[in-house]
Amino acid sequence: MAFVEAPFQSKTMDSMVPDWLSAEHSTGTSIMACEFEGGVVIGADSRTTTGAYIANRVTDKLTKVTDHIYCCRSGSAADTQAISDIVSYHLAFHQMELGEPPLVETSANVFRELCYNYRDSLMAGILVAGWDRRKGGQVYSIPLGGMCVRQPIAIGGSGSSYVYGYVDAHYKPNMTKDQTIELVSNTLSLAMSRDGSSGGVVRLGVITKEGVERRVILGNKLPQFYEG
Amino acid sequence: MFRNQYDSDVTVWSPQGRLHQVEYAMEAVKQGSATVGLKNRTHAVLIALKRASSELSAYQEKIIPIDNHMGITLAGLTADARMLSRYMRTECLNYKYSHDSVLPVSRLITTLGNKMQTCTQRYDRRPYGVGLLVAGYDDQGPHIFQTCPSANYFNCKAMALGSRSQSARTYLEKHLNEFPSCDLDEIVKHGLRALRDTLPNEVDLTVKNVSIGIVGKDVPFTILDESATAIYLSEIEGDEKRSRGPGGAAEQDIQPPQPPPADQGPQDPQPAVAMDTE
Amino acid sequence: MSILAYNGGAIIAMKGKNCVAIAADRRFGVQAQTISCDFDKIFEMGPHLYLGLPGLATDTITVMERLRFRLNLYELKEDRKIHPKTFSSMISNLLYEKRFGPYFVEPIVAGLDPVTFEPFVCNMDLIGCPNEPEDFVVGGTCTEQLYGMCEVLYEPNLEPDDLFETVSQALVNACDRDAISGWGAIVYIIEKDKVTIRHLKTRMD
Amino acid sequence: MSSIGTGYDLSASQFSPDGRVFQVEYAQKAVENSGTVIGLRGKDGVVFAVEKLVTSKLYEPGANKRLFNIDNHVGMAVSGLSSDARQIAETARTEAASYRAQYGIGIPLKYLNDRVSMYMHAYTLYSAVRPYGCSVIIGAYEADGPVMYMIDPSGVSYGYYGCAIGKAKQSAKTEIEKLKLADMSCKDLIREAARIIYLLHDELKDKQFELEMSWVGNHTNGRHERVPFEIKAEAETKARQAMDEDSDSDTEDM
Amino acid sequence: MALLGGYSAGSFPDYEVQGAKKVHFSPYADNGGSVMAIAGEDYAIIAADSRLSTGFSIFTREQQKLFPLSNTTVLGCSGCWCDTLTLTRILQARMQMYKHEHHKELTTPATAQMLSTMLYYKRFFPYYISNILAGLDENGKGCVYSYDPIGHCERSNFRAGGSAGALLQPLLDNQIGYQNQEGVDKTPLPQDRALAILKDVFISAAERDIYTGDGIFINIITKDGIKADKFDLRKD
Amino acid sequence: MIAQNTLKAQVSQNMAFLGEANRYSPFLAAQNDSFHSASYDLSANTLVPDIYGSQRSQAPLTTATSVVGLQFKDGVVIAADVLGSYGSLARFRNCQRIMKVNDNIILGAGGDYADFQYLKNIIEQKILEEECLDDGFSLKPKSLHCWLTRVMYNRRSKFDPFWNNFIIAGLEYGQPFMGTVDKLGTAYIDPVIATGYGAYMATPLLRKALESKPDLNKEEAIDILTKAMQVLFYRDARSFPKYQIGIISKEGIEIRGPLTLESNWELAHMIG
Repeated sequence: MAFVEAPFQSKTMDSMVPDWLSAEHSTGTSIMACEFEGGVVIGADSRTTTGAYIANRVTDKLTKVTDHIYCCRSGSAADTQAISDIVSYHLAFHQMELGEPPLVETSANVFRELCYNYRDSLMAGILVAGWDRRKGGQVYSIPLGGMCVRQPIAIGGSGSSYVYGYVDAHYKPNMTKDQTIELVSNTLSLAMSRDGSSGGVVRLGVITKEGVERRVILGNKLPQFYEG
Repeated sequence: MFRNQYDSDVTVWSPQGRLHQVEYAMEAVKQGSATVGLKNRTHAVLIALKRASSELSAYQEKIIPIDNHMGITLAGLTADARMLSRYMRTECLNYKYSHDSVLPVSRLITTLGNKMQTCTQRYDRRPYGVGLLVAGYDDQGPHIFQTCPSANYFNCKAMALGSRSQSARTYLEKHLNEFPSCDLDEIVKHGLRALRDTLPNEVDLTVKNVSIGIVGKDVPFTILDESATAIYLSEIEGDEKRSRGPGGAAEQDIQPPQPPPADQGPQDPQPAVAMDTE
Repeated sequence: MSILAYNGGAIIAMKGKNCVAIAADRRFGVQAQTISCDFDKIFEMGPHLYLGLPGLATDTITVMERLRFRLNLYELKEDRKIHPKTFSSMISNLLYEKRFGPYFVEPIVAGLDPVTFEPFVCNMDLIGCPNEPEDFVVGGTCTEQLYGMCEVLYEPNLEPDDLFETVSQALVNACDRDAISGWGAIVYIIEKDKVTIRHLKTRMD
Repeated sequence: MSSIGTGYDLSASQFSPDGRVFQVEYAQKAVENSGTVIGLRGKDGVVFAVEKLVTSKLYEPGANKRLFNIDNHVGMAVSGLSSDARQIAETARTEAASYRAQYGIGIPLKYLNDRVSMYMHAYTLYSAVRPYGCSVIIGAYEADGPVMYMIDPSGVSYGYYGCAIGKAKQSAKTEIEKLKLADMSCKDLIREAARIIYLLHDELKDKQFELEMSWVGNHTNGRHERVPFEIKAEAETKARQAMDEDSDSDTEDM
Repeated sequence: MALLGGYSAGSFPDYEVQGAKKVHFSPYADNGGSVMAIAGEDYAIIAADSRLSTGFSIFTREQQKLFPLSNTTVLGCSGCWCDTLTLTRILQARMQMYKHEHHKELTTPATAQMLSTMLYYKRFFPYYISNILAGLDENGKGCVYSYDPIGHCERSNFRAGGSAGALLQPLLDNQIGYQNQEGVDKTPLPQDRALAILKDVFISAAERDIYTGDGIFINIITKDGIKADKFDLRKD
Repeated sequence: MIAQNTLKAQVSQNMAFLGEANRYSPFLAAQNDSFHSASYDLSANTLVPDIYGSQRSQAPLTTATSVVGLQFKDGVVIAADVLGSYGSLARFRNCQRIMKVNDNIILGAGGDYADFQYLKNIIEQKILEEECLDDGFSLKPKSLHCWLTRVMYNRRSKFDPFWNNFIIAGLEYGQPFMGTVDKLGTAYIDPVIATGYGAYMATPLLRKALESKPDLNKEEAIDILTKAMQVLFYRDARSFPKYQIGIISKEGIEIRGPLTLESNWELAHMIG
């Protein structure tokens, strides 16, 4: 394919061309979703990079799929955007046919279907999270290859590899909503401080029976940890 | 020309909820030479009466092997039966290719039924004008299935099709309870006697006009050769032929279907279910 | 294609009762093209010591010359005949010196001990890993065929005549299933008091 | 049916002057010639019962079922031409399978009903095909409780608490209307269903019949299953007893 | 496929497995095995070893590699096992189709020709199999057909193929074809001698070829049908 | 032609041979003569040119490691851990990959987990269809083994393999059955099977156990298999101490787990 090489490589090959002209917009990312009693909390950083250039520092990577289902996107910005557009169209239509909101499980399956069938051409790691009246808050992780598993807590994106240990250490079953929000914002802050391609603000979403409640923790208001 | 105005196409319902074209196709089965199928606990047997269309022609092939575990006989349009047999063979091969085991008889019959059904619902098709008796053996033991042009099929203990087959059915019904415990030879002889009952007085069974197909446990479907057939024929030779009354049952089903009453106003529903066989 | 199979050729050596045989085909070719039918691949290195060098023809000659040089030095220095086993070590050393730019030959040594007249056969790979089995060794472009033949035909303690027959059959039939070996064969039967050299006619296609 | 025979009743794609599509009505007639089928929806499940007429002694018992599994959780009972009905069942299965493949969960009955109705309806639109000669009842036990729909050869469908198709549908309906379906459990429904089928069976016209029964409900974990032999046998015995007790009271006819 | 950002690929899970990275995929595997067949005046013998392996691991020691196609025809296969499985399934189906269409069994020479066609049909994505077909011809004489993977077919009286083919073939030339032997009486090979040679050479092959071993399955085809036999080889 | 209408999506190549018989290729006739030489270098991949379109053999992504299986006297037991590795990251730690297919088959899978999920859905649908038919027949392990082999082979023939190894275990007419298929469609049956790393480390162990006692009972088989899992945990860097065991015998199917492996590290004191 046309632009296979990583920007660093392209720089060495043709240093005259800045990488943001040749590289694809992508959400080098930290994303996260966590179930709690009665709903889910989702979160993401806000950085979009083109090569090493920050194309957007306040991106919203939490994308609405239906009223009660959101997805957190990582991977190619174009691919994930296209996928979530297709899925939300599909589910909106399905909602009309069905006469009731689609289940989170259903929507995760539609995502999975797309990601799996086009796994060779897509670059998308997606967390699908939401609430439905059958199973309450749910999180489904659909990583690169197009598999799909439900997890009580899931992280994704390039920043996630720095915080697996943190999540393992701090996740407890049956957390309250506030505890969950705190865990998500801490985890994301840690990921953002270690991962160069994640950063900016932490965007959060709390999805419950009532719908979604969005929050933003600004870049200068993030929880602070050891930075030596 | 037409018996009534509702029998021109397979897509036309009569006011009584009948499909005359399908019923006419059922008649084609009754024109074919008779054939009998029956089974005991371990084997299923097909016995067919072959016709020669003229003095100079060979006897028609009445029994068609489908796979090692299955064979069919037909009554009605032979060419239609060939198409169906080809389909059945392909299905069996397909299944064997992808599953390394024999296609259960009932499954094949189900898919065959669905295939035949499409021909009873479309303007550009006609129903298959053939009735089949399918003998097969699978994990559930021996089976005899009957299929009809109406795309209906029946899992039978024993069955006879074709011209004057009513007498054979009468015979079969009479001896129905003996069949399961018969041995293979007995069951073949029962079949031959049943088939013989369909014959007019002046004709008798010979090695030329009878063909016998057997399938069973550890017995792949085989059509007996003339010498084996001859042995069976000689064994039933002494048996008494059924008495054939003048207005015998055999004549009954040769009659064409009841002409539907001319279309004058509403009719009471007919008692019989339109497309289920006689 | 391996450079070892550039010129083609097959060699076999086999132990018998108080005797040892070594045999080779006669072909010299360049890939599929045959150039001559009188190419020597077996060289006399002493009264009871023979060396077969299957592989790249130019290296066959070079290695043979260099070995002869070293052998002569050895015998001058020691003033005695070399033991076949010692000779094998010498070859092994020579080859390993070129570990990273090897000669493309896989030598075969056959001979009798100058003192005890024990039969000895040995072969090695192109960088000099020696192998001294109790029965036979093979080399060249049709080793598989030769192994197949030898495994079946070999018997221990064959008399010289029987050894000749066995070795010839093994070599010739193996060469018949190899496109770049054959075109005549030569068999050496080495005994205590004589060495018999026989030329075999084989099919020439 | 005064327009019968006027030539406006030969094609499904033709209206009669008084605005009817006779071919569809005739197809419905075919259903009325077939054995009675009833579906009952209680508080904790759906029960199907079928009067399957047996036309020959030579047939194996239990063959030619009129109750189908469509998916794990969906059952279908049919009346009318069984070959047509099998095609409908096949279509419904395909729909259910494709829904499952796409959405990863079992098909909601409402959705299945829409799809199958649309399919059957499509066969009432063209002269090149004929309407299906069968009616089907589909039922399932879903998260919100039991659901049941009946689809007619015209492609029209409604949800029901209790419905009947086939020969004796009128009298079956009368019987069903006597029941308080919404309060009844599957165990009770089985008995009632068996009783109704036995009651309506016309021994004079159709000699032999087999009773087929299946259910889907809470007790089957939402799976559509045939009613276990013992339970069915018990229901049948009860039904026969009821018949005997009732023998002098005349069962009403159509 | 586009990469995400300027990150030294490899250390982060989301990036180390990125898009364009291709893993080498070969549709073929070499599963070893040897087959040998000998034709006599009124019989044919075919044998194959029973080891199924890849590289240094042995899948199973009891793999039947002989496929009876009719009462007079047996096919032996070695090479890529997945191709073998497919080819033989198709062949068996084709045999049955022929039987149904022509009301008789396909003869061995006709089967041989059909196999050749089927192999050549896949000329540009071949079945990577060394096939040897043994049976009786129309006159009841034994026959052996050998193939290359893309359908070249040759009739002979004896043939060895597979991983130890090169080891075995010159031996057969010599022992059965009497090649390079003078003054021998070229009488037809009796069946017991053929069987003895066959066992001998397989034992030898197992000595030198790691892909051949564990045991051999033998089919002896005569006008009375196919007789199956088994014989142990070394199991290391 | 009737045959053409009967193609089933998954095994769609299966009737290719029907077409083959009739297919006449002019190219074939023209070129035939030049192919008489019997030597071809078939090992080169160049033989398979671009006619198959783009080569799509993607790499496996989330992967699961070995599956091991052992037959015993009247059943089969198979085991696999529950880890989905993402490269070297132990990312998904509850990826169960031993599934009950129907009342007489269990299946264990290794390799790409997304491919497994996809095939699992197809197999489940296949079983569901069969249950719908309600005709008293249920798929037998040999049939599933064969079918999976066809599916895997067809995909490898499209250069788009399912990146999996499967073990199919069950009862075939009451007898234990165990077979395996890999991504090429290489399939065989054996009383001892281990895929992936297990082929090197578990097979010798299992074979030895079976040779020394050919008629193992269920408990013995489970013990041996647990030992094998332990060895794999010690020596396979992509393994995980939580695992499942699937047992099929006349008593039915039991899938245990996720269980936790015990491990012994006392050895460490002896070093240094």
